[in-house]
Amino acid sequence: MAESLTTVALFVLLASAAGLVVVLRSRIAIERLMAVQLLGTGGAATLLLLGTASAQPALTDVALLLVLLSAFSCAAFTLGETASDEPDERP
Amino acid sequence: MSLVFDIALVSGLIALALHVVVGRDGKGAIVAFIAFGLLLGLAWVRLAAIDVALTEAAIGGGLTGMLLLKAQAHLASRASRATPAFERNWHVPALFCGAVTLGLGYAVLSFPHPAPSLAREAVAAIDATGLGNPVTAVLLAYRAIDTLLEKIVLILALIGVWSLSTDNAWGGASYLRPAMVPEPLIFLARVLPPFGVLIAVYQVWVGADAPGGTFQAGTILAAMWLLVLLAGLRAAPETRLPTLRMMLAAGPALFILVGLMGVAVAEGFLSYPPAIAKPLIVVIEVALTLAVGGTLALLVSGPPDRAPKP
Amino acid sequence: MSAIALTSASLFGLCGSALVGIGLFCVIAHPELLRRLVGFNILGAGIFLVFGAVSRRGAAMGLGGDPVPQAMVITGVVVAFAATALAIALLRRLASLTGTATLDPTSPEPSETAARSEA
Amino acid sequence: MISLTDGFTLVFVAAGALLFLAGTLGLLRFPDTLSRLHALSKADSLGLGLIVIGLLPQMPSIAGGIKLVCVWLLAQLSAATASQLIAGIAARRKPDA
Repeated sequence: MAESLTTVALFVLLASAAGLVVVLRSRIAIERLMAVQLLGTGGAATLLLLGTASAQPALTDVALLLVLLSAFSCAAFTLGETASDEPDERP
Repeated sequence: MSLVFDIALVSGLIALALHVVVGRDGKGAIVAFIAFGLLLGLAWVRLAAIDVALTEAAIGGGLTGMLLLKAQAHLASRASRATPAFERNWHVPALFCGAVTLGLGYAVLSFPHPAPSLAREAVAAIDATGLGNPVTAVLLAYRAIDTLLEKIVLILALIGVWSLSTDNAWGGASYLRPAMVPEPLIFLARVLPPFGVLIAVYQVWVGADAPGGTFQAGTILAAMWLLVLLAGLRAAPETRLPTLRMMLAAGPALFILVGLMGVAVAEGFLSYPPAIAKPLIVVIEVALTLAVGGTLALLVSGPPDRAPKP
Repeated sequence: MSAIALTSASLFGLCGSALVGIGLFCVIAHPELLRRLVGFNILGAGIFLVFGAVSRRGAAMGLGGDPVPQAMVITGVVVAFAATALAIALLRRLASLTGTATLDPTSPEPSETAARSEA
Repeated sequence: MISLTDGFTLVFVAAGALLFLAGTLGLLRFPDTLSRLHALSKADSLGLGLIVIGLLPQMPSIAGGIKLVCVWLLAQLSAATASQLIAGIAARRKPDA
């Protein structure tokens, strides 16, 4: 059971990593912010799976923190959004 | 299977770090760094250091990211926009850094073979502190002097940041609210802080016996406060307020007071009388959490940039 | 089991040394000062990971790792944050005084910059 | 022989993991920012929810289960508002693109 949960955790991590590559390579500045949200949710799912696989309930706390702070970082991104007139599309 | 997992994690970390270095756009690099911090939290979990994972996720994935984004927004509006390229002879530092990496990697691979460990000693003495989490015991009992000095470093850094304000803004407040606050941000700033405060209290509470503790809780409190300031729901306090300064100093001051009390009734500075060791540690933890939260939030807000109201 | 734990610890130790190299390169060579600060944080993360490998190898007494390096890393993370905050305040002051956030004395034309980064 | 609870867990957890993959595919395939955002936040939230449901029977205590549900609720809240924020910025930028 532990082994299969770890496998699923690896799968979720890889799926999130693939999404991360797509998002970070995007030419649109705002799409890169999705990386934070992606890792917040994907990381939380990975942590919950790992925590159950290794019977460490404290990992749930890390997952909680990850979700909380990814929301915070998304909010922090609005700083300077109105001030900067950075072009959206880069050639 | 778990080794495959670790390899995936490590390659993700290195790829993100490379992206930060070679990425052309500054904001994208900072977002990649935030993602790096979140992923690093996972790496610390794999190293069975959950206390560190909590701290790293909170600081690396949260507060440092906000600090950098804020600086980026400020610089982008002021400094020249053109990003200069790397120096032509970037190969020399690259070779040097490669050599450093190789040397360090060699050192990692040739660590001594029964690994030295203080885990035995840390566990053997833990009953005297009444705590269940050895990391908290190290931080607040065995090596309390480190934690005390670290608090003082935080205060010194804050004094340094404040001193960089202009003359007429000294003692004023720093301005965090963006020119236009989107509606969802206000919603988030209303709804998230109660959860955050709850999680922070929980972290302090479980920190005695399970992973968690003052730094993590203080960081969460700082993040929540910054969220409220960011949405403009509350104004940032003026830095000349005596109550604010006293609150920041209260944590370390209480710590020093307890330490001096140790000289009188126990074996020396910062040694706790065994009978009341645990209550003392809990009191210090609560005071430190508030002081850490306040200091970190003010460090992120930066030097005051508005003149104090007369 | 111990063999796997050992390999995993050295893997993260090696990752830490790679991050030290990457961060150091960014600190030395990157023209943008803000990016150098990000590099400084990556460098710190690498050093902490090497500590983490040391801690993991010291697992004993039913603990997942040696608590002493872990406590040092927690202290270090917070101090690194304080240093970053101070450096950023300095950088912002520099930028508002001089209008530049780079150490490039010549300050090349934007078109030339673009051409050089394309190359 | 897998017990019934373990089978339940595996089915739900695997479904959740597949949704994470679906979210990534959506990022790859969808043409514009808003639909990619939609793919990401919807699929990932649902994936996390399924994983939480799948892990619930494995929890040793009720408190652990409650904490698990709390993670999901918080993720719902933050994903929803963060998507709104991102979408708002994207929509405001559209005219000058």
